[in-house]
Formats: sequence, C-alpha cells, structure tokens
Amino acid sequence: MKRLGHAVLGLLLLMLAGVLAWAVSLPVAPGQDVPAHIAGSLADSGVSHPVTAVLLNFRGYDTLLELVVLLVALAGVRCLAPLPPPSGGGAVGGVLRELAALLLPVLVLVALYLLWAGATRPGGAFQGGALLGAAGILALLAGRDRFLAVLEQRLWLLAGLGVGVFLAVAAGTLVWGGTLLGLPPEQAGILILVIESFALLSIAVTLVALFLGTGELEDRDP
Amino acid sequence: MSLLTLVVFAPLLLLPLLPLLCGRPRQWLVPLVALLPVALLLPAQPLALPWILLGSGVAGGGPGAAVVSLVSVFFALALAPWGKGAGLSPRVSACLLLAQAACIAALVATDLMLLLAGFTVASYALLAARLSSGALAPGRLPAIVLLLVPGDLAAFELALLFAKVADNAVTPSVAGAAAVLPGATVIAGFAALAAASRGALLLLVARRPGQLLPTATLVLLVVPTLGWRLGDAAGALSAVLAVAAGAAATAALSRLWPPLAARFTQARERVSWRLLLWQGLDAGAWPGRLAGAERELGSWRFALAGAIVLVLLLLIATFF
Amino acid sequence: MSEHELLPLAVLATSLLPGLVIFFLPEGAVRVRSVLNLAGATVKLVLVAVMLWGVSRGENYAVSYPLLPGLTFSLRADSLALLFVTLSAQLWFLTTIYAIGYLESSPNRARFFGFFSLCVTATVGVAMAGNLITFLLFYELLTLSTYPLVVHRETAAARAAGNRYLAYTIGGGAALLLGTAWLYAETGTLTFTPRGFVDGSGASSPVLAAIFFLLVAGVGVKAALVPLHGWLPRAMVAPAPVSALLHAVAVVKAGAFGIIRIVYDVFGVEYAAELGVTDALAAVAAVTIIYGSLRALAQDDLKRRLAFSTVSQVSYIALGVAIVGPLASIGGIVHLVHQGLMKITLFFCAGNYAETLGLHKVSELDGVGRRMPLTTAAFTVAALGMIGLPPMAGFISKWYLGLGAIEAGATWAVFVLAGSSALNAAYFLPILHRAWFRAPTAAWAPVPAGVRAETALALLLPPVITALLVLLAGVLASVQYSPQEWATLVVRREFYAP
Amino acid sequence: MTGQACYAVLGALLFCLSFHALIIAVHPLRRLLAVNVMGSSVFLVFIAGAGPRDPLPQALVITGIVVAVAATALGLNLLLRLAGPAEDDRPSAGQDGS
Amino acid sequence: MSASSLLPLLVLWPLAGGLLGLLLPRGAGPLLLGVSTGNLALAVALVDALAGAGKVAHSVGGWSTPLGIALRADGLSAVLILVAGAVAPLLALYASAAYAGRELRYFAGLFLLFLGALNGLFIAGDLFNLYVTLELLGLSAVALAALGGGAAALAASLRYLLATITGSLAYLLGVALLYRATGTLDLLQLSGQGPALPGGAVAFALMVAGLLLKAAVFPLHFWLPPAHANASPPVSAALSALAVKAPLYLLLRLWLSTYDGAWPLVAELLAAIGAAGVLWCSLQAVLQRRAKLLVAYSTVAQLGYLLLALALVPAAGAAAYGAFTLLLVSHVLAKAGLFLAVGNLARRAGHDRLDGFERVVQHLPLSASAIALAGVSLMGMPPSGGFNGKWLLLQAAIATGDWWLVAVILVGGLLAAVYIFKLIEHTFGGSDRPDATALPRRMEWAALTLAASAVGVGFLGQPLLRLLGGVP
Repeated sequence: MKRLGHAVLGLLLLMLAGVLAWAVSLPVAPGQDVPAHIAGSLADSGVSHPVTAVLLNFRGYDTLLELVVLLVALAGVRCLAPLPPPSGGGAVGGVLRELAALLLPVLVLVALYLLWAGATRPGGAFQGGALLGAAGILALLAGRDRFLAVLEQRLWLLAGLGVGVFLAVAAGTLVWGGTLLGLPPEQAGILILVIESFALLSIAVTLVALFLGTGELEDRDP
Repeated sequence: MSLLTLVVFAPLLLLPLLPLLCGRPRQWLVPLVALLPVALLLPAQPLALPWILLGSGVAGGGPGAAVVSLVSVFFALALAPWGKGAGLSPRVSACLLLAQAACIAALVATDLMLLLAGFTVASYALLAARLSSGALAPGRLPAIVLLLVPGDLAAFELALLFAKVADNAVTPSVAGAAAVLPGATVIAGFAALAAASRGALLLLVARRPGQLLPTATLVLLVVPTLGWRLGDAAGALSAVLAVAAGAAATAALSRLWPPLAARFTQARERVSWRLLLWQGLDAGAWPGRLAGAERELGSWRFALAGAIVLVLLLLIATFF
Repeated sequence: MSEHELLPLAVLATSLLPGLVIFFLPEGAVRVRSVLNLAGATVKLVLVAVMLWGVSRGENYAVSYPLLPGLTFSLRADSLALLFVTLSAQLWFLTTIYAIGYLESSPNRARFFGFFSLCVTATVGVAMAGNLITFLLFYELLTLSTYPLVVHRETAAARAAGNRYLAYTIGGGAALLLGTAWLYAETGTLTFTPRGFVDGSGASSPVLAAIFFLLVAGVGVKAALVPLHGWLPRAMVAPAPVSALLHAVAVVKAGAFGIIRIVYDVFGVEYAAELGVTDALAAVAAVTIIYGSLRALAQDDLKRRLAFSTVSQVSYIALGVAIVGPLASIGGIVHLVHQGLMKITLFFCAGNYAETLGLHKVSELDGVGRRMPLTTAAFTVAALGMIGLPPMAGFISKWYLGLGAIEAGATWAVFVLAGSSALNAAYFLPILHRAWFRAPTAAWAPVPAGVRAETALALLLPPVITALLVLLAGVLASVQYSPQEWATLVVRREFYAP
Repeated sequence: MTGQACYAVLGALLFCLSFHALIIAVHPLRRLLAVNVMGSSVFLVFIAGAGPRDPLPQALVITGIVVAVAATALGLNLLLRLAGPAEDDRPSAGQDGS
Repeated sequence: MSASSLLPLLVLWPLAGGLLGLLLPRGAGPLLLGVSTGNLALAVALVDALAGAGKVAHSVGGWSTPLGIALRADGLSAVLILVAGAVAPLLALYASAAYAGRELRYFAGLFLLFLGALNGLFIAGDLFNLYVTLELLGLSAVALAALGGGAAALAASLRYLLATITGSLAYLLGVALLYRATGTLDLLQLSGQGPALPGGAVAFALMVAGLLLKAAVFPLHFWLPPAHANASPPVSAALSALAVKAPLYLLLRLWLSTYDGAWPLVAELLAAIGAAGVLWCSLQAVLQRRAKLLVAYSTVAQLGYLLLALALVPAAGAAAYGAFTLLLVSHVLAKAGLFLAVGNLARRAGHDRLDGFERVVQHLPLSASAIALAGVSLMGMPPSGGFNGKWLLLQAAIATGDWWLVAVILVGGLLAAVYIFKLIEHTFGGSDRPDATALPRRMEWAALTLAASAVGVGFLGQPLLRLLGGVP
C-alpha cells in the first residue's frame, strides 16, 4: 500500500514538474520594460545602484514590512517559555579562539564596507547585517560574550531601532511630503544611509538573539 | 333585558346563588323561582336576542307557553324539599335548574341554534344530576352515552341540512323548518335520531326523589313538543315512537356492554421510533469511522498530495 | 415615526423590553420581576385595544425598515393580525399570573420569564408580520425562545424532548426558508397582499405547487400536521405554563396562522384551489384530525392526551382554510381563538392538578371534583367546549365549519367533523365522569385549614377566567367585538372579493 | 534553451523535488529544510524568469530571503521547544538533530 | 489630512503601536486598547472618505506603479478593515483581563503587528507586497498561537507555520510566473489580462492552491483545528475570525480582477470544494467531544460557505458578492464572540470537554447568552447577519439554477444548528461547581458584545451593501 502511495505521488509530482517547466520556459513578451523605468528614475533615487534603489526607495514599503517580519520572528521566539541554555559550551578549543581573534575585526570592517558600498555597487544593510550577525555568533562561540551583558539590558531597544527609524522616516515623509516614504531626491541618499545603518545594527542584533533562542538573554521582568 | 327574558331564564340566573340557599331555612325559595316561567302564559310579542349565540330570539304565548308552564310546575315539584329529608344536594338541584332553563330555552326559541343548545344541555344536565345523586348500574352509563353522543351529532347534521336548504341562513328559524324541508325528511331526521337518543335517559329512572319527574318531563313532554314545533303532528308522533325505540335499544345495549368492555384493554402508548440522526450521533459507533477518515485526511501526506491534485484539476478546468 | 407606525413597535416592545431586563435581574428579585411582567402585559392589552378600535375604523398601522435590497422588515396590524394579537395578549396576561404562582419556589426563574417574554414577542411578531420574511424572522425567533423553556427542568427527558423539538422545528424552518427564497426568486416580492400576489407572477404552476408544499411543510411543523407532529406530545415534559401558553396556544397557533397567511395572503384561496393544493391540505388536515383524536384515546398521561387533542384540534383551522368558501374560513379563523381559550383552560387545570395534588395520570383523577371543584368546573366547561356542545365556543366554530363544508359541497368534511366530535367525547367524557362521579381512591392532602380556595389564588383565577371566556365567546358570539364577529370582518375584508 | 530558461526550468524541478521531500519527510526538521529548499527554488525561478538586466526581482528576492530566514528561525525554536530538554541531557554526540 | 494619506496611516499606526508594545516592558494593556481604538477611528474615517469617492488610492513614495507600490481601498477592503477594527478593541479588552505581565506584553506587540499586517493586506494593490503582508500575518499568527501554549500548542503552531509558508511559496511562484509574463506586479495593471497570459493559468492554479492552503479550506484544512483549539481564547478568536479570511479576500481579488472569473468550470470546481467543505466539516464539528475543536471545525465549515459565495460571483454577480461580504462580516463577529465565550466556559470549568460543561451557565449567564447569540448568526437564523448572507447566497444559487448548491446550503445550516445546540444543550444541566474561579466581568462583556453585534449586523445589511458597491 505504501509503495502504491509513493508511486502515485511520484507520478503526480512528475506531471506538476512538467507543467511548471513548460510554463516557465514559455516565450514571453512583458508589457512593461522595468529596467528602463528604473534607469529613468535612478537619478533622483538617491543611490546609483539600481537594486539598492529598488530596495530602499522605489519599494521601500516592502523593506519596512520585511524588517517588521524579522521583529515578529524575534518576538515569536522570545515569547516562548524559556529553556535552559544548551550545556554543550565547555572549553573553547585554541584554534577557534585564535581564528576568532583574527576574523572578528575583519568581519566588522567588511560589514561596514558593505553598508557604505551599497549605494554604488551590490551591498547594503541586509548583507552587512548578516555579516555582523555572523561575527556576533562567532564571538559567542569563541567565548567572548562580554557584549552579551549589553545585549541583555537593551535587547528590544536595539532590535527595534531599525524598524523605529524606518517608521519615523515614513511618518515624517507622510506628514510633510504627503506621500508615504516619498524621499525628496536631494536628501534621499542621506536618508537611505541613515535607515540602512540602523537597520544593519538591528538585523545583526536580531540574528544573534534568534541564534541564542530563549537563553538567559532576556530582561526577565517579574 | 325585557321582563320576558328575565322570567324565562330565571332558573339560570338563580344557579350561582344555589350554594347559599340550600340547607338553610330559606330552601323553599328554590322551587318558587323554578315556578316563575309560568308567567310566560301572559301574552307577549316574540323577542329578538341578536347577541345570544348567533342571533336567536324568544317567542312567548301559544302552545309552547303552556308546555313551559307545565315543565316549570313539574321541576318545581321535583325541587321542593319534601318530607323529612333536607331536600336535594346543591349539585343535584343546580343540575335540575340548568336542565329546566335549557328545556324552556328549547321550547321558546325562535331560531334553530337556541333550540339545539337547549335540547343538548338539558339532556346532559339531567344525566349529570342523576350521576351526582348516585352511580348507575355498570352497563347503563356507557349505553346511555353511546346513544346520546351520536344523537347530538345527528341533530348537528340535521341543523346543517336545515341551514343549507334555508338559502344558507347562518341560523335558520324554527318556524320555517317544516315549510322548507319536505315533510318526510324533517320528521324522519329529527325523530329517528335526535329524539331516540333522549329515550335512553328513561334508564335513569330511579327511586330517589327528584329523578323520575324531570326525566319524564324532558322525554315525554319536551321532546314531543319540539317534534311538533319542527314537524307539526307527524313530527310529534314520530318523536314519541322514537323515544320508545330509543329506550328499548339502550336497555338491550346496557346488558351487552360489560363483556364488551372487558376485552377492550388499554392500548399502551407505542414507543415512538428513535430519531436516528440524534441518538445515532451520540452513540459513538458511527462517528468512529468518520473521525478515522478525518485523521487520515488530516495527515500531511494526504493534504499536500491533495494540493497537487487541486493544482492539476484547476489547470485542466481552465482549458474548458 | 408617526403614531400609526409607533403602535405596532410599541406592542412588540411591551414584551421585549421586560424580557431583556428580566434576563439581567438577579434570581431573587421576584417582586420586581412580577411587576415588570404584569405591567408589560397590561400595557400590551391597552395598546391592542387601541389598535382594535382603530382598525375597526379602517385605519392601518404599519412600519417597515429595509433589511436588504428588495427585503424589508415590515409590521402591519391588519384585522387578521389583530385577531391573533388580541388572543396572545390576553392569554399572556393570564399565563404570567399563572406562571408566577406555579413556579413559586423553583430555580432559574429569571431565565424562564426572560425567554417567556421573548416567546410572546415572537408570537406577536408572527401575527403582525407584513411579509413572509418578517414572518420567517419571528417564526425562527419563536423556535429559539421556546427551546430553553422546553428544557427548563434540565432533566434528561426534558433535554431529549428539547432535542426532538429542535430537530422538527429547525427542519421546518429550513423548509420555510427554502420556500421563501424560491418564492422571492420566482415572484420578486414577499409582501402579504389580501388576495395573494402569486397569481399574475408568471411562475409555472408546478413550481408554485412545490413552493406551496415547502411553505406549508415549514409552517406545518409548528401547526403539528400529522407527519410533523412528533415533537408536541414529547414537549409536554415542560412545566405547565409553558405547555399551556406555548404548546397549546402560541407555538401551535403560529403554525396555523402561518397556514392562513400562506393560503390567503400569498397564494389567494381561489388561485390555490385552481392549483389543486387546497384539496391536498384538506386531506392532510382531515387525517390529522382523526389521527390526533385516535392517539389521544390511548394516552393515560393527562397532558399527553391534551397534546394529541391539540394536534387534532389545530387541524380544524387547516381544514377550515382548505375548504374554499367564506363560511368555512370564518369557522377556521374563529376556531383559532376558541381552541386557544379552551385548550389553555384545560392545560391550566392539568397544571393545577399536578401542582396541588401531584396528579399526572388520567387514572388518578377519580373524585378530584370534590377536592378541587372550581378547577374541575373550568375543566368541564372547556372539555364540553372541545366536544362542541352548543352553548360553548367550540360549537360555534364547528357550526361554521360544517356550514362551510356543506356550502362548498365537501360533505365528507362534515362527517370528519362529526367523527372527530364523537372521538373528542370519547376521550374527554371519561375524564369528566371520573372527576365528578367517582369516589376519590387516593387520600389527598385536605385543603389546609384557614385557606378558603382549593389551591393558590394565582393558580385558580386564570383557568376560571378563561373558562368564563369560553362560555362568553360561545353564548355572546354575535356581540360586536366577539371573536366570531371579528373573524367575519376579517373574511369579508381580506379574503374574498367584496 | 537559452541559459536563462534552463535556470528557470531547474528552479521548477527543484520546487517539485522539495515538495516531494516535504510530503515524504516525517521529522519536522526535515520538513523545515524541505521548505527552505522550496523557498530557494521559487527565488531562482523569480530571478531566472525575468530578464538578466532587471534589478527588481533581485531586490524582491532579498526581501524573500530575509522572510525565509525569519520563518526558519521561528520554526527551529518551536522545534527546539518541542524536542524539549529531554534531548539535551544525552551525550553531545546526539546533537546533530535526530 | 487627505483621504489617500489615510491608507498608509492605517498601516503605520498599528505597526508603531506593536513596536512600542515590544519596547516598553510595562503598560501593555492600555497601549493595546488605545492603539486598537485609534485603529477603529481610522477605519471609520476611511469609510467616510470612501462613501464619497468610492475608491481611494495612494502610490507609495510617489513612484508610478510598474516601479513603485500602490495602496488602494475600495468598498470591500473598507468593510473588512472596519470589521477587523471593530473586533480588535474587544479582543484587546478581553486580553487585558485574561493576560498579565510578560504574556500581555508579547500579546500586545504581536497582536498589533498582526492588525497592521491585516490592514496592509486589505489595502495592498501590489502582488509582492501582498506576499510580504501575507507572510507577516502568517508569522504573527503562528507566534500568537504559540504564545504561552503547552506542548500541543507548540506542535500545532509548528504545523501551522509549515503550512502557511508552503502556501506563501506556492503563491509566490504564481507571482513569479505573472511577473515574468507581464513585467508588472500591480493588480490594476494586471486586471483582466490573467487568462490570456502565457502561463497565466498555471500561475492561477498555483496561487489558488497556495491561498486555499493558507485559508485552511476543506481538503487542506488539517492544520487549523489543532492550532485554533489549543491557542488561548483571544488568539484563537483573532485567528479564526481574521487570519483565515485574508487569503480568501486575496483569492477573491485575484479571481475577480486579474482573472475576471474567466473559466466557468473553475467556478464549478471551487463551488464543489466549498460545498464538500461545508458538509464534511459541519459533520466533523458535530462529532467533536471538545468545545474548542467543535468551534474550530465550524470555522472550516463556514469557510466552505465563503468559497461557495466566491465561486458564484462571476455567474450570479452582486447577490453572490454581497453574500460573500455579509457572510464574512457576520462570521468574523460571531466566531470571535463564540471563541471568547467558549474560552470563558472552559476557563471556568477547568477543561473544555463538552460533557463536562455542567452548570457553568449558571455562573456565566453572559457567556451562555453570547454562545446562543453567536449560534443564531452561525446557523443563519433570521434576525442575524448570517441570515442575510445565507439569504443572498440562496438567491444567487437559485438564480444560477444550481439546485444542488441550494441543498448544500440548507443541509449546512441544519448541521450548524445541530452542533450549535449541542454546545448550548450541554450548558443546560448537570451538577454544580461552586469552587470554580470567578471571571472578570470584562471578559464576558467582550464576548457578549461581539455575539450581539453579529446578530445586530442583520439590521445593517442595506448600508453595508451600499458601502460595498458593485462587483469590481
């Protein structure tokens, strides 16, 4: 009976795969030429790299919601019942400690470079945030958890900062400019940089907190 | 409310006061009131009572008035506290007064409705009077009732026929009845069915005081007069014959009744069929399979495979 | 909102508001609750009287509110509606007194009286509904508000009866909803118009016949037509005031009233006769009349016997409506009132026997006339009325039904009437005989010293008053505002071309 | 079959493959992984579908990836909570997720 | 403040509230109430603005559509935002009494983000933006479902998470195909083009399957009952009333505007699925032994009704469209009220097994009447909003001549009556539990107000339909 089930399932999936492959490879003539549009209004988007322009200006609203999704994930993890931290910590091997000493500064440097480079070539807050988060996790694994204390008190402030700034900018543009996230062309560059830097920090903190799960890292209010 | 109606229905008006009057020194007042309708002998023009029943009326004078006075005399005699006994119990005298009032109403009514009403109430009142003064022999009561009730229904059918023939008048007048219906049907109808059942009441005759006289007056005096009012001489004659036949029939029936009753056992109330939908659900047998199917349906495999089938089905559907 | 619009709403509010307030009153506030109930009932009686006076002068009271495009919630106090509203207003007043006495020390009274008032609101709503949607709305509200009363005692039997009651009435409601939706789809309107609006609507006759049977089936559940009557005897497990007002008068009459509305105000009786549906209805009614009486013969429990008698008596109304002719309609409509009065007296007395002496079975009723003369006298008047003895109200409606049957040439109906009267006699007279003319077998608690009446006054007065009404409705049948006169007015004004 | 289209077809096949894994898998961790792979296949189709020079899908895919990360993180934590402490006191060898 | 700037406010306000809820350790209760009432005020303002103009639009960042995102609100979205806005404060009231401390803080944060996502979804005019709002909605719903729950709740939330992600990815694959074929993601620009596009049908099939999985419609409903039954009352109320409706709203948008109800056989297939859902899940609801599971299966059954209405829109036009909306609105109110009331009874009785619901009704008369009123609307009894929806659905089914649908609607109503009265009957009897904990009055009043408004909506049918406007 089980084999029959698998066979039927396999057949169904094959048919689905065939249909999808056919659909995906159909010749197509899109009505809108999106790259031309983007090139056209890249000038007043405040950044020169088209992906960052789309990400933070043309479709900034999606990015705002995306940061909120990260926040929700963090809240979802924190609200679960606390678990004792995994006991597998133990002694930190020499190789790991040396590697960490070497890599940490480089990682932080590259993360900041990525943040800055985002305006002109591929990069930006998310890539930098991921790197910074990785650096944080590496530091944790290597036993350098001095920064945990800071994280301890101010978790939600740090994690919420990115979304907070983004919301503030959005509200500001709505109140003054009349349109949500309507960044005026001349200040667009600076505003994007501000948003990206705070987002960088929040994404890093969120990723580290998500990695830690619900360890002791919580301002356990009574 | 003219004097006439007051006089005619005096016994009826007296009813509520009865419990006070009986058993006290003033007990003689009851028969005196029962005598009041004799005043009907005085000449008085017919009176219309549009608000009684469906618009009936009362006619004084004429032979009917004579019979009324006779009836009143007989009832008064029955009600009087003879001899040493304290007279009749309040319930019996109440029933008798009601019977008298009903007889008078039937005798003087100008419309068929009041006649029917009086005719029926009188017989039931007499039956109640007889029963409240002592139980009948085992077979007698069912026999009487078995004839009384069909008799009333026959009277009901007859009245409907009268109404239809008298160009659908809701309440046809008694006077016109004989003229409208061909002679034979009136007489046969009323005499054979309605009057016969009254013959059954003869069985009520018992030695107790106040029983013989009222029943006799109803069966032997009032019924023939009503027969006469409806069908003149022939109506009266057939009424008398019917009464005799009714009495004989009831006597025979009352002997047959006890063995018959024994066989008719009380039919138990059948257990009604259980409502499958309701009880079936709670019994738990049937839902087991359904819940199993749900668990199977609820498993990941089945559902996601279902999703794929759904996609393919939707695709096929788009081709038509 | 002119005065003419306000009155129907006010009549509804007089029982709705007290009901809602009572729900929130604490269980102990007995006096406040009783005052609220009685005040509501009296105000309703006054308002109904005003409307009676108004309608007989030709004014019309109507209010409507659009629910959906093409669907309006409309209340209209026409002459037929007022007939039913007067009946339920009077009987609600008496039953409230009775219920206060009956439920003296029992639990859950706040809930009971709350739902009790909701039921009456629903009944009055059913009566005054101006179109089929409002009728359906109050019809379902009636189901919902009677369920808690049926299960009031919370015993297993009560809950089983409640379940069965629901199964029937909600099934009926679904049939009624389908019929209404289909009718609306076919004719585009649902407003009750005096001689029916279905005739010229261009819908094909088999469709209309199907719609007719759906509507009558939906309404027939509450009117306890034969196949759909199963819930009524079961629902007798409810306390006496519930079976008195609801299962003998409010709920059952709502069903019968529905049949009247459907035949006269939706289809028009001539068109229905053309369709041939009235003959089917007449047949079902006849079968119900005979079947109900036969089953009543076999019941030893007093309330179940009365329940089966209700099943058969309500079908008189259906028979009257089904026999095409003004006289039969008068008989059917006036029987709506007469049967209500008679049956509520019987249930009050049954309640008294159960409450004071704990008698439930007919076989236990020997010699009860001596111990409770007044109650048994009321019982006798009502029972004789049910049999159809001349001076009582029952005779008047049977007389008209008989006349109508003969006028319409349906002589078989006359025999059905006669047969059913005989059966009525067969199951009522033995009770009377036991009550009055048999010596009491069980030793009952004697009347407590110092208490003049045989039972609590609140329990005694209502049956006596309703018995008196039965007598008056019979004897004074042709007085200006009597039920019979009002029924003639209804038939002349609404159902048959002037 | 231009290079572009073959990546898109690859993405479609990967989608079906991960869907199959999702149906077959019993352990929730494997299901979570299957969902991740499915995410990547959808992003692949998204980018390969549109023209090479079109930056819009690339931005959208970045957003998609972040959303996928958030969902997976939440899923893993729920999984840990479900696995519960009983798993941890086993020797660390069992750490690789049974 | 112009009408078009109302739309972004409707999203920013709850998101900011949610952020504050997470940041501030104390004061979560008043914050929750304040923000949700503010949201209701905004919703009412939107309804006013819409009453005049009929349509409100806002292009984010000032960029024209193929490039930027457009936010659009028409009659349907205004009604849904209004009803969600009306339910939120009452759920907030209930939660502020039911939760405390850490749980209340996380509930406040997550629920407000959930509300923001919901508003965002109802006004989004861009396919990818819809994906992000759907995902945000799904994740916050999963987090809420797992909030403070036991092992069963965690397992159910994990299953819910996997299902909702799979659904979103299938939807996203459909979006990818559409973008590949047209180059634009905007609904307005795509309207009516769907069927003719190369691969348009495949995209439609994928999207429908994904959305049906996220909305837990009949064949794919496996994850909903455990998730909603194990969550705490306000969460299961929010999930059952609001979360599962968003995918169906999106399905209606796609089916009416992008694909213009093109394929009649697809309509029949959707109707068949809906009908099967109504029958099967009502039957399952009748068989349940636990009250919350019964109510959860009732949700899946009512979703079947919504799918029925949706499938009839192309053929029956305004009647089915009105039926969809009225059924949805009254179900939101009735189901939220019912879950809260059942939650009260379960909290008082200590468990939610049906036969254990002894005389709890004596101590919680308000919750018992809330169950009754909500039941009236779910059964589609006349005075309630549910009846209006059922009536319009019946008219639509009769107009299109689908008599088997009429039968399904009525049988569904009867089965609904069976399981509602099973719930009511159980609260009518049995022994007494004097020692059970007393409940704060607010919790009972919240449930009763919701249930009463579900019946009250019955009288607002006309204004709601006027606000709704014609079929888009």
